[in-house]
This record gives sequence, C-alpha cells and structure tokens, in this order.
Amino acid sequence: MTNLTIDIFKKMLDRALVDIKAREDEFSQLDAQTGDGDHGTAIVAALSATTKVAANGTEFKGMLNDIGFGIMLETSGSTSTLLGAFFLGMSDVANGTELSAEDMKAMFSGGLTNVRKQTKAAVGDKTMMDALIPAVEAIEGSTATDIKQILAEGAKAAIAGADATVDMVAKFGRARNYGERSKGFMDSGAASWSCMFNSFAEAI
Amino acid sequence: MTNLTIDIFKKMLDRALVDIKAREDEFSQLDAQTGDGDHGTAIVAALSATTKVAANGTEFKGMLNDIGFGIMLETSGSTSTLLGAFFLGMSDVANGTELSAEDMKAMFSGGLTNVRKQTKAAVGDKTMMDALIPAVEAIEGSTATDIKQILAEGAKAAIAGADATVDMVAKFGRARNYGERSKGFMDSGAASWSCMFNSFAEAI
Amino acid sequence: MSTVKTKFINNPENVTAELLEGYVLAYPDQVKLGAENIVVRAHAKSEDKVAVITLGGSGHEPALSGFVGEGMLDASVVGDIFAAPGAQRVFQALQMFKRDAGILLVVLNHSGDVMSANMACQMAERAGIKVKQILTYDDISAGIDTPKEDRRGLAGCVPMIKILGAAAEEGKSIDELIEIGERLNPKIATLAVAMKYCIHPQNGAMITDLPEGIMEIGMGQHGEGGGGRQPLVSADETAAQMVDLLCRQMKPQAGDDMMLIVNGVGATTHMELSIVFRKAYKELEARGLKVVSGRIQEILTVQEQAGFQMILAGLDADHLAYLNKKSDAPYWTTIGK
Amino acid sequence: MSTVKTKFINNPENVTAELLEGYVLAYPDQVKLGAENIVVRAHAKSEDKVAVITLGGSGHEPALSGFVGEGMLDASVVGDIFAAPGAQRVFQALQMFKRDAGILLVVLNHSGDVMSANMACQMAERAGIKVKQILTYDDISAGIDTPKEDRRGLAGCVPMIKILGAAAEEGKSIDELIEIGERLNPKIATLAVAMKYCIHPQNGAMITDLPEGIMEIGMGQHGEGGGGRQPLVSADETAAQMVDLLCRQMKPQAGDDMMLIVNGVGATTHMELSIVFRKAYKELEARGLKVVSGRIQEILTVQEQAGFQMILAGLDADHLAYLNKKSDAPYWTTIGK
Ligand SMILES: Nc1ncnc2c1ncn2[C@@H]1O[C@H](COP(=O)(O)OP(=O)(O)O)[C@@H](O)[C@H]1O
Ligand SMILES: Nc1ncnc2c1ncn2[C@@H]1O[C@H](COP(=O)(O)OP(=O)(O)O)[C@@H](O)[C@H]1O
Ligand SMILES: [Mg+2]
Ligand SMILES: [Mg+2]
Ligand SMILES: [Mg+2]
Ligand SMILES: [Mg+2]
Repeated sequence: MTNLTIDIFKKMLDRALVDIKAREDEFSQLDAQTGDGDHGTAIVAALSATTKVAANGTEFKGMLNDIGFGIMLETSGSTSTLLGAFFLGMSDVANGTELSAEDMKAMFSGGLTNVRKQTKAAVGDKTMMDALIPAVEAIEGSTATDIKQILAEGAKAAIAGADATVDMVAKFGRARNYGERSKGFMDSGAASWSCMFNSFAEAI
Repeated sequence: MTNLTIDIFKKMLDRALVDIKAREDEFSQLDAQTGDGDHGTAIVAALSATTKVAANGTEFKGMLNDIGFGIMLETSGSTSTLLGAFFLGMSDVANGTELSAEDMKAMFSGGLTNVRKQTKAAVGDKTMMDALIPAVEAIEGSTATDIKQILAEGAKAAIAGADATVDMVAKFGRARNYGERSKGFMDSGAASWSCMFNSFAEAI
Repeated sequence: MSTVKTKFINNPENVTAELLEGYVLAYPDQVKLGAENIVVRAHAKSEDKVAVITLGGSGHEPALSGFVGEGMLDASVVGDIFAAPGAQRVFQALQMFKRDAGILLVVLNHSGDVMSANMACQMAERAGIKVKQILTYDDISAGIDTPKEDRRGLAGCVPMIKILGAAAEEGKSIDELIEIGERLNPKIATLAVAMKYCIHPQNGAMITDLPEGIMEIGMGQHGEGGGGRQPLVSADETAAQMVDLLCRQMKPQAGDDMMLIVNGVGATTHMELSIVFRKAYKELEARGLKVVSGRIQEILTVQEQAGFQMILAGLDADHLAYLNKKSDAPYWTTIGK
Repeated sequence: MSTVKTKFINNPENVTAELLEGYVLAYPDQVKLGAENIVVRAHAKSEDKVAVITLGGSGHEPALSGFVGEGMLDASVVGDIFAAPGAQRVFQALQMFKRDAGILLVVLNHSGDVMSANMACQMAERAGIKVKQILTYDDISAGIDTPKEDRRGLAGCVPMIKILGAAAEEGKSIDELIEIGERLNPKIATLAVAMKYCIHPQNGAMITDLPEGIMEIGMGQHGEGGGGRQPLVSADETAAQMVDLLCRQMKPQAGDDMMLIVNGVGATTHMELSIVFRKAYKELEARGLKVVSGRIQEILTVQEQAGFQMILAGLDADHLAYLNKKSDAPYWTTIGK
C-alpha cells in the first residue's frame, strides 16, 4: 500500500486503542514505580478521545486538529498535552483525505516538531520521547515505499527506544526526583507510545 | 491484727499499685473490647497518685482527702472521678491515725456512699460497682475481728462480683451502646477494683 | 522513640502537653495556655458576659480546644487521650472564670466527662461560683427516641458551641443561653460511621478492628462501637442510610431550615467527605428540606480512624443567625454576617 | 460499588465531578461551578482587578478549589485525580476571565500542569487574552540550590495564592503581582515526609508502599518519592531534620520574620501535626528567627497517606500584611486585620 487514506488512519487509531487498553494495567504499574500510577488510565482516556473524534473526520487537517483539541479536553495529566500536541502538529502539516508516503512522513515529522515545543526532553532522558523521536526519525529515513513497511520501521525503532529506557535515569516528569532509583523500569510513556506505533503498523 | 494503722493503710495502697501495674495491660485490653482501651493506664495513674500523696499523710482524714483531690487532678477519665470520690467519701468518715475494725468498716461504707453520689450504677449493670458494692457489703457484714480476715471477705466478694460481670449486658459507661455485644467479657473497672480489694487483704 | 510505630510523636506520655503547646504557638493571636491543660483566649472576653467553657479528652483534635476564640469558647479543659480531665482541673478553670454573669459548662454525654463536670460543679457551688451545665447528647445510634441519658455526645457539640458562643458574645444571660441551647438539643442528631481501626497513641492498642470491606454505622468517637456492622456500600448508599436514620429521629418538616455537617474523623479524605455531603444534601432536598448551613471539615477526629460523622440539625432563625456570626476560633473561623 | 474497598466513593470515574458538586453545595455563599471542572467565586470580583487562577489535579482536597473565594482565587481549573486538566479546559477558564487587567495563572511545577498551562497560554495569546504565569517550585527534596526547573511545586503554592489573591483584591497590576510573587518564590521552601501508602481512588493502586517503621523525607505529593528512606524517628527528630534542611536552602538571618505551616497530607492527625509544629517553632526560635505567621491544617492532601509537608517562608512586611488580609475562601478563612 503506497497511500494512507483517512479510513486506514482511523483503523490505526482504533487498533492503537485496543492494544493500549489491553496493556492499561501494565502502563499504570510502570508509572507507579516512580510516578503516580495513572499512566494507563491517562493514555486510554487520551486514545479513546482520538477514536471518538476521528469517527466524524472527513479530511486530515480538520480531523487531526479536532482530535488534538479533544485530547486536550481530557484530564489526563502530562499525556493529554503531549499527545494533544502530537496531533495538532500533524494537523499543521497534513492536508486532504489521502496522503502519499512522503506526506505521511511529513505528517509524523510535524507531530514531533510540535511535541518538542512542549518539552525539552531528548533521547536518553527516559520519557516518551525515547520512543517518539526514534520512531519519527526511522519513518523519515525509511527508503521503503509501502506505508506498512515504513510504519513497521518506525515501530521497531520505538520499541527499541522504549526498551533502552530501562537502564536510564529519569530527567523529566514525576520520576525525575528519584535519581538513580529510577533505573530498572521502563518509562511508562515510552512503553505506551511504542505500543501505539506498533499498532499503527499492525493495523494495515 | 485488730486495728488499721495509717502505716498499714499505706502498705495496702502500695501493694494495690504493684498488683494493678502487673495487670495494667489486661485491664486496658478488657476496656478495648467495648470501650477505648485505656482503663489500665487510667487505674495505674489514679493509684500512682494515691501512693504519692499518701507518702506525706500523717492522719486518716487529711490524707484521704488529699488523695481524693490528687486522683481528681489526674486526667484519667471516669476512673479519676469514681476513685477520687471513693477516697473523699472515706475521708468524710475516718479520723485519727489508727482505726478499729468498726471504724474501718465505716470508712469503706463512707467511700461507697460518696461513689453512689457520682453514679446510679447498681449491681448487675456491669461496672466497677459490681466489685465495689459486694466488697463493702461483705466488709460491713463481716463478723470477724481480724482486719486481714475482714478485708479478705471483702476481696472474695469483689472478685465474685467482678466474675459475674462476664455474663452481664453493660448499662453504663462507653460499653453501654454495645448492648448484647458487651456480653462475654469482664468489665474492666470491676476487674481492677476487685484486684485492689484483693491487694488490700494481701498487704497485711 | 515511642513503641507506637505509626505516628509522629515523642514520649507517648507527653502527647497532650506537647500538642497543646504546638497549637497555641501556631495561633498566638487567638489562644494561649491559661494553666496546665487549660486553653483560653489570647484576649479575654469582658467579664460582664457569660463565659462558655467545655471539657473533654484529647486525641480528637482540632476538638475541643480548636474552638476557643472570639465568638466561641472562653476556655477548654483538656484531659489526656480519650480521658475526661479530672474534676479538680475543671474546678480550676471555673475558678479562673468566676464572674457575676456566670459560667456555662458545655458537657458531652460520656460518663467520665459528666462525672468530672458534676463533681467540679459541686466544688464550685461551695466556692460561690455561679455555673450551670448544658449536656449534649446528639448520638442517635442507641435507637430512635432513646432517652437522652443513653445518647452519647458526638461532634454535634461543636455547632452547639458556635451558637452558644455567639449568643454569649452578644450578651445573653446564662438562662437565655440555656434556653437557646436546650431548644437546639432535641433538634440536633449525629451518626458516626467507621471502616478502619485506629491506634491509641499511648498504649498502642488497635481500636475497633474492622475487617476490610466492613463498616459500622453507629460508632462512638473513641473507637467504641454501638451500631451494627455491615458490608461496605457506596458513599451514596451510606449517606442515604444515615440521612434516613437521622430524619427518623428528628422528624423534620418540609420547608425546615437545616444544618448539615460532614465531619471527617481521621483518614477519610476531604474528597470522600464532599462526595458524601453531595448525596446527603440531595436526600434532604428530596424531602423538601432546605440546607441553609453546610460544612465539610475535620472538626472532631478519632485519631486516624477512617470514617465520618454526619450531623444534622433543624435551625430556628436565631440559631442560623448565631452560626453565621463572626468567630476567630482557629478551626471555625467565620467572617460574620 | 467500586473495587476500591477502603473509601466512601461511588463509581470511581465520577469522583472528581461528585466531590466538586458536594463542595459547592456546602459553601454556596463562596463558590459555584462556572463550568465542568471549573470552580469560581459565587460573587465575582470586579473586572478592573487582575483575576488569579490556578490549575491542578483533584485528589488533594481541599486544594486547590478550597481556596477560591474573596481575597484568594477567582477560579480553580480541576483535573482528574492527580492529573493536570487538559489545556483546553484551562483555556476555557481563561476565556471566562478575559479582562484588560489580565489574568495571573499560578502554576505548580509538575510536567502535566506546566504543559497544560503553556499550551493554554499559547491558545490565549492567539485569542487576545492577557495572561501571565507564575510558577511555584517550593520543594527542596532534589537538593539544596537545585535549579528551579528541578524543584516540584508542593503546598507552598497555597500561601503564595493567599498573598497574590490579597494583593489582586487590593488592585495591584499584573506586573506588580508578579513582582510580589517572584520576591516570595526564592524565600519559600517545602519538604514532605510520608510513612504510609495511600490508595489511588480510581485504579486501586497502592501508592508508595512504605513498610511500617520506615519514613521518607522528600516525598512528592502524588505518592511519588524522591528523598531517602530511613527508620521512623520521633516527631521532634523528624521536625528538627526538616527545619535544618529547609534553613540550609533558605539561609534565613537571625531576626527574620518567618511563616511556618505544617500541612497534614491525610491520615496523620492534627495531634501529631501540632506536636511537629511545636518542635519546628522551637528550632526556628533557637536560630533567632521569628514565627509571625503559623498554621496547622490539611491544606493539600495526598489521599489518606500518613505524612505531612513543612512549609517555611521568609516574609517581607507586605507578604505578612497580605497573609493577614481578609479571605472568605472556605478552607482559608481569615477575618482580616
Ligand atoms: N516533561 C516531560 N517531557 C516528556 N515526557 C514527559 C514529561 N513529563 C511526563 N512525561 C511522560 O509522561 C509519562 C507519565 O504520564 P502520565 O502518568 O499520564 O502523566 P502524569 O505524570 O501527569 O501523571 C512519563 O512516563 C513520561 O514518559
Ligand atoms: N457511669 C458509670 N458508673 C459506674 N462505673 C462506670 C461508669 N462509667 C464508667 N465506669 C467504669 O469505668 C470503667 C472504664 O474506666 P476508664 O476506661 O478508666 O474510663 P473511660 O470510660 O472514661 O475511658 C468501666 O469499665 C466501668 O467499670
Ligand atoms: Mg502518572
Ligand atoms: Mg476507657
Ligand atoms: Mg478513656
Ligand atoms: Mg497523574
């Protein structure tokens, strides 16, 4: 498949919600290690908002914008702003009802750009950025033409990035104050965002 | 021994304090069944006041009066008023530095009379009165001339009275609201007062 | 270091003295220690007004000393944890506040408190001190229409004190105060519910060992029970049950003005208390009753027990006006209107 | 009936909505719901004055909505349990309070809150709404002289809000308010200590499982840790350690005027808080510092966790005056002087 239609994109969101819901407790428990134990609840709430809003979407820009605002109406802590910013950033770039592979890459880049306006966290800081940045970079750098293949490369990078957070010391978020004690657990946000990128690839 | 000297009386108080201290936890635990679990603390505090004040006593009336007030300065709940009233009532009757057996009987009767001014509880209501009333009645009714024997009869009656509280339903104090649920435990105050009467006899 | 491993305390024997000292250091504009275990106002009320005094054990903070201040109490006589102060201490406070206008002693119906108060008043009489008592007996757990001797004094004493304190500040005579209070007494009712034990700070005993998932409506306020145990139900069901029992006792009429207080006794959060208040309010509303005075607060606690007391009162116009009057007591500050 | 068997709640999903509803029903003279999850004053402040607004998750009651009222906040934007409200909701509140004098948004330094506030302010800018932020970062658990980005916002936001609210009421401009607040920020420091877990009311998770007899100084306020665990010591030793750490950060000079607040976070009793206050006061006194403003209260809780926060601040004369000004916020009522 070379083009991303709006219907396929909606399927990607649906799949992400299903997969994230299945692992909700795991994400909350990761957050409970060094945070307040609610990341599972938060990411499920945020993704539920995406699919609810997406149902009425007819073209990318408006739908992504509405999804972004929909997420930000959720009371889901850090997650609502970060995921909301991601969708708003995608909306800044995407147009129409069907995206070429290049358009899709640009859309994800736009998402990352806007998340970066919300947080200075970089790779190595033990946050969701450890999944998001490698994922978007892999997507941008992919030489494949099949969108499933491109997204699969993104997913692989996201999962590797999330795995790497286990040995990191947290520099952002509630885990920051734990210092060395934050080692030994995967970051909850990196775990859930990598799960989401994996679902995107699997949904196609 | 036919007369109660002030020194013997002080020994009786000392012995009561020692015996009550040894069973402090037991009295608190009885109180914890249907009350607030502090009767052991309370009765120890009250009896500590008696021996402390008695140390300076030179004749019965003044010493008993000072003991009564000393107890009432304690923050020991129901116990401070009941035991304080007991000593004030004894002070109302006792005189001099040595009491005959009859004087001693009258002294205990005076104590009971004053406690009765503080509470309407009677035998069967599951309070310290179940120990105090039989004890004083046995002392009053004793035909013995030896004060140890008289006090031993009082002790025996007090202990029997306390034992009988196990099957009673509480009508006074914090246990009252438990109704039928208050059955099956000895009343903490009956237990401690019977212990005290037993110590009085044993001390001679 | 104490043997009690679950509290921030020092030598358990000193808890009462130390907590009172900390309290008056925090609120020096309102309160000070008048003598050992006697908390008085920082600025005394004028002597031509009736002094309002209460007594009771510690361990219930902020009650009762938290309500000393302009517009509420003149003094609080404090016993040790859950223990009435001895009669001597109460008498000492009565001596301090001796005045022609008289002293009104607010006594919660518990054996220890009642006996201490009675004996102190006997002593005061001999010393020519004018003092009268008013007994509070708001607990209805012993059953609807139980004689007042069998009803314990729970946190309903606090709004009673607010009302009497405001009326005394206004210059009401001791007999007028008693009329105001006795008119409120039959119209005020309280029920306590608990779902978790607490630890006695001095002897370390676990008080009311309620298993997880079990609650008891009809608790006393020293851990002692008195109601019936039942499986824990939702906040709404709990609130509805309690409002129902309270209304059966008080028999309010549609249109009546009501006071509703949800008093946290320890570990139960303000979050839960607010959720309970919401349902109680709606239950009263459904009966045509008007909540004209509300409060969600820890006013009288039972150490770290989980649970709350629900206090309901029918208010006459003057009672409501007194509730709304100014008070600078540290734990019931009211701007006044 | 919820799966959480230790709390009086209904459907866990509704806790925030229900607690806010209960709260405004209890205090209708002071507060009301302006929109979903937005608590506003019952009687709005005049539009020529700067509006002071804050935001934050629920589960900390009475914070932060308990401080809405004359002399304190104009509005509080509420998230779900321990979760920042989304930026959209904050923006909605900013729209409601749009005014020429501007809006001051008080933000506690937590990722979620900061990001929500930033994005809401970006949206507000585009909509022509004048809004400025002030960040609070009073936690010193990350170490002495840590840069402010690494310091969390704890309960020190509450006296900050009291001061800013009083100054706004007086008609100070938004820039003047920021000057007043930023002058206080480096002079205020907080440490939290905990010794027992709490239960998240929605997912039932046990937060901070501290074994009996162990405490941790340097806690956050959502159960997250950050300090070091150590065996539980006496109240006096705990207080002395905390005062020492706070003073090392703040380096107050003998003769300085200080504010001392001991904030209970849940299951720790007023009795214990008062005992801790006593020792902290004496420690400050021994350093030649003058406690001119004190408070022992649950102002910001962490569910039923056992523990407390100690908040210390050096006060300039105007800060003290603003602390003493009138407020009718339900959980920080001040008569005013
Ligand atoms: N400042 C930040 N920058 C990047 N990611 C962050 C930041 N703060 C938090 N996160 C991410 O959010 C996750 C926690 O999300 P969640 O539990 O929903 O929010 P909260 O911390 O508000 O409870 C963290 O594991 C981390 O990945
Ligand atoms: N009204 C009363 N009349 C007689 N005895 C009483 C009364 N109230 C309490 N008691 C006695 O006091 C005992 C409890 O004493 P204690 O625990 O020291 O006081 P408190 O109940 O104030 O905690 C009860 O077991 C009972 O024997
Ligand atoms: Mg979290
Ligand atoms: Mg007892
Ligand atoms: Mg007691
Ligand atoms: Mg959270």
